[in-house]
Parts: sequence; C-alpha cells; structure tokens
Amino acid sequence: MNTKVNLCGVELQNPVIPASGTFGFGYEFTQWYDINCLGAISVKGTTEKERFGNIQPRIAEAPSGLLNAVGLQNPGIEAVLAHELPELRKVYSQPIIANISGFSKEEYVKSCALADADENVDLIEVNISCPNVHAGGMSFGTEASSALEITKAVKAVCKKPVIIKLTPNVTDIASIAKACEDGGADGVSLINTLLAMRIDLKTKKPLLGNVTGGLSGPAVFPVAVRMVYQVYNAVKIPIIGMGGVSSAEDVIELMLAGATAVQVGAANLKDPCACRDIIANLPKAMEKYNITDLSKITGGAH
Amino acid sequence: MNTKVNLCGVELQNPVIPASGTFGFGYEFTQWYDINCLGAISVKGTTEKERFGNIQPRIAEAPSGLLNAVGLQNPGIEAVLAHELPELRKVYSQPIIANISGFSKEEYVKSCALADADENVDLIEVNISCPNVHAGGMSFGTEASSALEITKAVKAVCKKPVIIKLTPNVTDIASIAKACEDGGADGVSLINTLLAMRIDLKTKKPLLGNVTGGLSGPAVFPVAVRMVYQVYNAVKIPIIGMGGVSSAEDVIELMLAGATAVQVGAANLKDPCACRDIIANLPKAMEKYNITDLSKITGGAH
Amino acid sequence: MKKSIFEIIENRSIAKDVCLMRLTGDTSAITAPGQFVNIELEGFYLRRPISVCDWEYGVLTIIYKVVGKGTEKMSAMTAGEKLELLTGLGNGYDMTLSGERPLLVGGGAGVPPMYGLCRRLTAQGKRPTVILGFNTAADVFFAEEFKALGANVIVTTVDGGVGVKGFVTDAMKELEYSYFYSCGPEPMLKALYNASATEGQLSFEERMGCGFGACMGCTCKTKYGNKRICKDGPVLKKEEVVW
Amino acid sequence: MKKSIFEIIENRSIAKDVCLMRLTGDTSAITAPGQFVNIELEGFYLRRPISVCDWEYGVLTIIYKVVGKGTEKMSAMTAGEKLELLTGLGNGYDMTLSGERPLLVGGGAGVPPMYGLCRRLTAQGKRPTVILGFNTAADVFFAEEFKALGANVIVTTVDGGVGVKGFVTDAMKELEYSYFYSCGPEPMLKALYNASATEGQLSFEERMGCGFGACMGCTCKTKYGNKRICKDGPVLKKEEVVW
Repeated sequence: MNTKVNLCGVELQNPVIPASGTFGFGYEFTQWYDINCLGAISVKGTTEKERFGNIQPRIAEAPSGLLNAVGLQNPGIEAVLAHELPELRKVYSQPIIANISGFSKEEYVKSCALADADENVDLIEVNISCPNVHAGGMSFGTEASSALEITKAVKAVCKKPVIIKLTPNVTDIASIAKACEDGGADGVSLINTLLAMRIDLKTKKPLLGNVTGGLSGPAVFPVAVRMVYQVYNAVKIPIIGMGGVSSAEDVIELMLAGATAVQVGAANLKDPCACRDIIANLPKAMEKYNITDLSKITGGAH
Repeated sequence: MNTKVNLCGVELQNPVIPASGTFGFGYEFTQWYDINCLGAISVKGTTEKERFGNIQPRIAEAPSGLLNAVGLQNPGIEAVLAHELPELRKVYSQPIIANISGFSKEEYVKSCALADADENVDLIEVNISCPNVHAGGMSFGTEASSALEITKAVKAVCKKPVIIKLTPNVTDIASIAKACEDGGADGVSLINTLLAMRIDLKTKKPLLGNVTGGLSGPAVFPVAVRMVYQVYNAVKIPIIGMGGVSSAEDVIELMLAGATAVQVGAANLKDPCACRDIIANLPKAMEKYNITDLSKITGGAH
Repeated sequence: MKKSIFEIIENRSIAKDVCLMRLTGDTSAITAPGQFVNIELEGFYLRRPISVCDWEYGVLTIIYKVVGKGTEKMSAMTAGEKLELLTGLGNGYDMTLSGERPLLVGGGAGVPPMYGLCRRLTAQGKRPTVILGFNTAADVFFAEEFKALGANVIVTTVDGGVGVKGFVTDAMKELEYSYFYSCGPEPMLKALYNASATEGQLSFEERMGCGFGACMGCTCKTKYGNKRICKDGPVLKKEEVVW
Repeated sequence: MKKSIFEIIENRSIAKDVCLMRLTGDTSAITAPGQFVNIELEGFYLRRPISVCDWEYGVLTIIYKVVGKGTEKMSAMTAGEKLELLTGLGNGYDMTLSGERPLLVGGGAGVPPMYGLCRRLTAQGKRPTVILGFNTAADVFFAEEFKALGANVIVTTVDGGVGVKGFVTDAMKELEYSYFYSCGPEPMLKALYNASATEGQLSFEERMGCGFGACMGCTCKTKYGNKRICKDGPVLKKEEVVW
C-alpha cells in the first residue's frame, strides 16, 4: 500500500501537511507526537518584518469550525530562517514549506528570495489570500492580474518550487489559479479561510478585534472540495487541497477532487494529535475504499 | 416588547420568514403548527415554465449543514398563482413573498409581472443566485452589471416591493447589492447557498447528480453575518438576512449585522417546527440581551 | 406526523451490521406499515430515516443497517438514552389491495417493514408468503420471527449459504399469489417488477433532505406525475413506476 | 501536556451558575496550580478551557462558571460520562517566590485555582491569607473549604451581602503579605496590580483557539515580549504585565 506522493518534484512520504498558522514552527508539537510522521510542514506565515498581528480577541467559535483573525503574527523572515527553522530541523527531517506573506510585490520578492536561499526550506508557499490584514494579503489574491504579477515576480527569484495559496472569497477561483499557472507557479494551494464574522450579543459589537476573521474547520470542507475540483479542471500544476480536513476520508475526498497533497488546519487546534491520527488511519481508509496507491487517485472524481 | 418590523413598507408581526425552497408552498406545514405565527413566507422558487429539476441524488450531508441541488423544481408561475398560493391563502393570512427565478431577462420580467398582478402576493423576491441551474440563475448574480439589468427590468413591471436575492459566491457582494439598489430594488436578501460539492468515496464520483450543490445550514452562518454587515455598509435599502439561522439568538445576530428581517432555511428541513420555535423564543432572547424593540436593532453592531 | 422524544428500551445486533432497536414513546402518528421515522442524532445535521419494523401503543421497533457514521453512532446507544423522532412519515403500504394470498418480498434492509405488514395481514386472516433475500448466511435475520406469525417463509441468499441460492426472484417462480408488497435495493425492486405476475407495491429509497415533503430533495418521476419519495412515497404502486 | 479520557465522578452546582466537577483519569501532566485543562464537548468545535481547582493522583477537580451553551451542556452531565481532556496546559503559578505569608486573591471564576495553590502552599508550611471576591452572597463558594486548609480567609461581596462590602482591593489595605497570587476578571487584576505592595503573579483570561500554543490566538504583549496566554501564561509576573 503506497501513501507516497510527489509534490512539485519533492517526494512526500504521505500527503498530509499541517497548514500554515495552525502548527507554529512545528517543533512544539514534538510534545504531542513524533512529527517525522508528517508528509511535510507548512510553517507559520512569515512577513519581511516582525508583526504582532491583530488586537484581541482573535478567535471566535462557529458551528463545526472557528474564526481567526490572528493577522500574521510572526517574528519576520530573518528570525524565522535564523532561529525557528533550525529549531525545527533539530527534531524533524521531512520537507519544510516556508509560507510567505507580504504587503507589496517588493516585500514578497525579498522574503521569497531569502527563503529560497535557505537550506532548511524545501518548498515556498506564497500566501496571497490572508483575510486578516488590511493592506495587501488577500487583495492580491482576488484578481487574476495581481495574482499573475506576484507569481511572476516571485518565480523570478526562486529556484525552489513555488506554490501560490489562494483565497476562496472570489467569484471564480479557477481563473485565478490559471493566472498563477500562467505566471509560472509550480503549484497552487487552496482554500484559505472564508471571510466571516460573529457579533457578541452582550456588547452588540463585532466579537473579533479585527471585526472580520477567517472561517475554517469542517464547515468549509464542502466548499474546499468544490474549489479543488474546479481548479483541477483549469490547471495542470499540482494542487494542495485544504479546508476543514479532519480525517483520512477527507484526505481521500480532496485528492479525488484533484489534490496531490492535503493540508490540515483547524483540526490541529481542536486536537494536537490530528495529523498523526489522520496519517495512522490512511491505510485503513485506503483499504476500505480499494485504494492501493494514493498517488494514483488525484482527480479520480473527474 | 415589540417584535414587529417593517419590510419595504409591509408590516411583519415578527422578522422570521421561512426561506424559499425549504417550506414548499407553506400549507403542508400546517400539519406541524399554525403557520400564522410566521412573519411572512417566501414560497418555493418559481420559473415561467414547469421544471422537474435535477437528477438524483439532490441532497448530501455536510458538517453542520447540507448540500442541495434540487434545481428549481416547480410547477411554473401560472400553476403557482392559480393553485398553490390560493391553497396557502386558505390557511394563512400573513404576507406572502413570491420567489421568481429565470433563465433570461424576458423570463424574469414575465414571471414578475404575473406575480405583481396576483392578489395573493405581497412582495416579490427575485432570485438571481440559484447555484443549481446551468444557464441563468446564479450567473445574473455574479456581476454587478447583470444584477443591475435584471433589477431595472423587473422594477419596470412591478408595483409591489421587489427584493433581489444575492449569491455569496462572489468577490464583492457589496458592489452587487449596490447595483441592485441603483437599479431601483426595494431590498436585497442574502445569502443564498455557498457553491459546494461532496464526493462519494465508494463510487469515487460526485455524490450529487448535478455534481455541485448549495451548502446551507449553521456552517455558513458566520459568512452570512459578514456579508450582511458589508452590504449594510453599502446600501440604504432593507436587507433580509439569511444563511444558517437556527435560533432566536441567530436572528438577533443577523439583525445587529444589518438585517431588517431574517429568513430561516435549512433549519426547517432538520426540524419542521424550527420557525415556530425561533419565534416563540424571540421574546426570551430579547429580554436576555436587553432588547425591547426588535425593529430598532437593525445594524446595531456598526 | 409528529415530533416527539422516544426512549430506547433495547438496542442489539441481530446480524452482521444490522441492529434492532425498541423504543418507547408516542406512536399515534404511525398509521400504516411501510412508513418510516426520521431520527435526530447529535453531531449530524440531517436526521436518519429508518423504516418502521413494527409498532404498538407506546412501543416502536426499528431494524437498521449500520452503513455510516450516523448509524454507527446509533448502534452504540443503550437503553435509557433518548432520541427525537419524527414519526408517521410517508404513505406506507395500502393493505386493502392484498387479496387472500399476498406475497411479501424484503431484501436486506428492506426486510423490516415487511414484518409489521405481515403481522397485520395475518391478523386480518390473510395467508401471506414471505420471501426474505440476503447476501450470505451471516446477513440473515428475522426468518424465525416471520414464521412465528404463521407466514410461509422462504429465505434466499446470493451465495446459497442458507435457503434458496440466488435472488428473491429465483424463489418466486413457482409461487401463486394474489398481490405483492416489496422493499429492498433498487435492482431487486426492478427485477421483481419484471418478474411479478400480479399488481403490487414497491417501497423506494432515496437520499432525503427533510423526510416530510418540504425540500423536494427526493423527487422522482412516476406515471402519475412527480412524487416525493418521503411524502408521496416511499411506497409506489407497480402501475405508476417509471424506471 | 497530555490528551486522555476522564470519567466524571461527580458534577454538582455549588453556587449560582457555578458547578464543581470531579473526574478520574491520568493527572500526571499537571505540574503546577494555575494550569488549566481543555475539554472537548460534543457539538462544539473548540474545547472549553477550565482552570484546575485541585488534583491528586488519578483525580481532578474543576469548578466552572456556566456562561454559555458549552458550559451549560457540561453542567447537565452526570457521573459515569466521559470527557476527552488536554491536561497540563499553561505555566501555572511559580510557588518558589511566595515567601512566608503570601496573599492569594481570587475573583469569581478566578477562585478555583487559588484552592490548589493554597493547599500546596500550606503543605509547605506557608501561612497564606486568601481574599475571595464575589458579586453577591448567592455567588459565594468554597470559603469553608479554604478555611479547612487552615488559611486566613476574607470574603468580599460587591453588595456587602456577605463579608467585606466592596472589591478585593478593599480588603487588602491593612494586610501584610510577602507576595501575591491572583486570578480573576481583568478589571480586578488591574486594580490589584495597582493596589499591591509587593511583587506577585496574575493569571489572565483570553479567548483561546487551541490552548497549547499553536495558533497565536491569545497572544498579548508583555515587557518580556509577546506571550501566548495559553502556553507562556496564563500566569504572568507583575513586573512584565503591560496594561
């Protein structure tokens, strides 16, 4: 039974990757399990400069999910490369995906070039879809033209595979994925969170400090399946599927829709052992559904 | 304690309205409770001609929600006006909202004109956002220009209030609401369902006959709150909020976001008495949150 | 139709992936065998529609197949736990058409509603023959219970492990009957439709949204127009079925 | 930190909207008073973080306020039911700094962690004074339990229904103490921060995502840099707090 997949030329022992922003820089999860069972890790979203992120509260509950408005809290690209990734490398030997956000094309280019030159980084995920920052972020991901522009600029300075992370808060995600492919992207990852909001009935004001936040968790899974399915029809580059994945069955469902690998986000926050358990359950689920080679099922529902 | 609200000049005894497609033509619900407790009823989506709708299966389960791809099954506008609404009127004396869909501007105009002339119809909801039909439907609702065009055309033949029902599957719902307002709409209603999909792991094919379907239920509620909040910032006309409403607290939350009235959809399918219970719980919830007049809280979170 | 709370009296496995649950509660809305109940389960948005096996005043018996996470959860419940049910859903079988010697055909998860029907028909003095179709011997259940009602019972298994080897239609060939009633997977219903010598009634399954006719999720075409399996069905007359 | 299943031994109301729950399970990951557990509840996506009141080998005591649907659901649970907990979360109080006569200040839902702390401090031969602040007499709980530990206990209520009328800081004025430990609503902590004559530790609340440091949902600024309330807190030293 084979769980190996090839993601943009990088072999993963299985397709399960903790999603950026739900796994820190990974090494703290060694308190829960040996993280070397993971397919890869997409580390916390990183900007050129250190960011504190948004004011509190940053978290709200939702039916079958949660809203977050963390706002890219991170120590900045140099600290990430100098301290966080070496710390992760001490306990982890599988691929590392840097996750880069920015507020201008120049910032994306600068951070990606630094990540590309770092020995600990295997792939670069470029987040043009963060809903929780007020300049840049998601705005680059809502238009095909700006998605194309960022992709081209980043690809010009990167030798490692570049994966563009897309927002679901658009009318036509397939056209944006196509623009990324046209710009030279090696892959796309989707979906980031759905822009959402809760109101505190006691104060009668928005519950989150940032007013809106990103909805993730099982609630968004059927939207993720649909978008991965649509994007698979539109592009030839690999897709990392994500959005509410919580079980080995969900991994298989997203791969059938068109994903080559799968990220697990909110589930890590509900259960620190989620990724380990999903990976452990994969062979059993494969057997149940008569799958012998996971790498062969991508797009099988088309 | 006042639960009355005024929706586009029509007084409702409370803001709770069963959403189109989840309540049939209403009269069958009298087997569960006296439907005269409702604020209004938005009846099954109606097209010019009779439609069978999509092939089976039309329903799939989802975390905190369901997908449907019914595809506007209905007996056609003439049969609705001649048989269904009179049947409803026998047992129901509160306002009736006709819900009109179409595949061309001409069809919308024709059906709306017939509804406008019918004595049983109090308001007209124009659905430019059905995700489950392959021509027309949602495509009119994903562009401000076509939303404007349909609105203008319909308004030209209607004396009764016209409410345009919007899709959430867009990058910028506020701009589309604004286009409807510019076209003379008396109100907007949102959100219709989120376009979604499930795959059957046994057959490895899309579970729904229509491939994709619309996600509704509590899963989408935080997206509905966000969109109602954004649209309230963009337009002055009343908003009917909907999307996963399941409790009196949800009604209050959507009204604080900007809704004048609220539709209840998926909850009717899980529990036939959902609307009755929400209405019965409203005074208690109002008391808990120090609300004496529901008509005064619209947009209170801004 | 009624919405009310039932309490589990017993819940046990009676065959491979098949459980029997008895509950106590208000059964007054159940008016005909072949109707179903729709069961709310915590953690699942849609209710689980399960056919009524039998009922009497205050007591409901259902038999359900464990096919997914919802029914798995049901199978782990124990006496004393409570469930919210919608009862009296669907049309059920019309018993007035049975004649003296009706044939009852149940396949797999379609066996349970035949029991409540068989009990009522025998109580009316009819002499039903019952064919119960399963895949293997491990799947067989309720054959003895049907015999205890006084019915003539034929069990079929696809692999021949018990009873007649083959499908339910293989056991029908030599039989004489006045009318037929059936419930089972669609291929079985279709074979039966073609093999049957008389008029009869067929109970269909479809993915349902509400279970009480509101959402049009389970509509199918019939010779008498569109019908909602949950409300206008699940039982259709042979004469109206469109395949 | 550990993830494991606990079984409820008892669960009862001890004051208005306040319940005490004792559970049996693996408490080995709990290393300091002031830590918390994160409880999974069916039907809710996020766990409920609840401070540890006290623990011993195999037995955990928590006291929680019923504030929403999750804690309402918890309050309806009974002995024998099981819950999945993450245990040993947060830093907890540093007891090495207490001195001989520490002051422990708990307000409302901040009272419980003071109990486990008080028991351990008295076991070390310290002589703690405990101030327990509530709104009204109906809200008061655990005053007798603290007295049974041998502590000097002062109760305050805002309306003066029991004990000293006013806030916890009103009861502090004349006291002598070597150090302070506190837990309670932020306005209380702030007042205490200003009124306190010594160094001390304050336990903060914030809306949490994960409860174990992964999501950065509960980060706050301190003089020693950004800290995650769930992992680097919930206890901060007075010297590092930024209001």
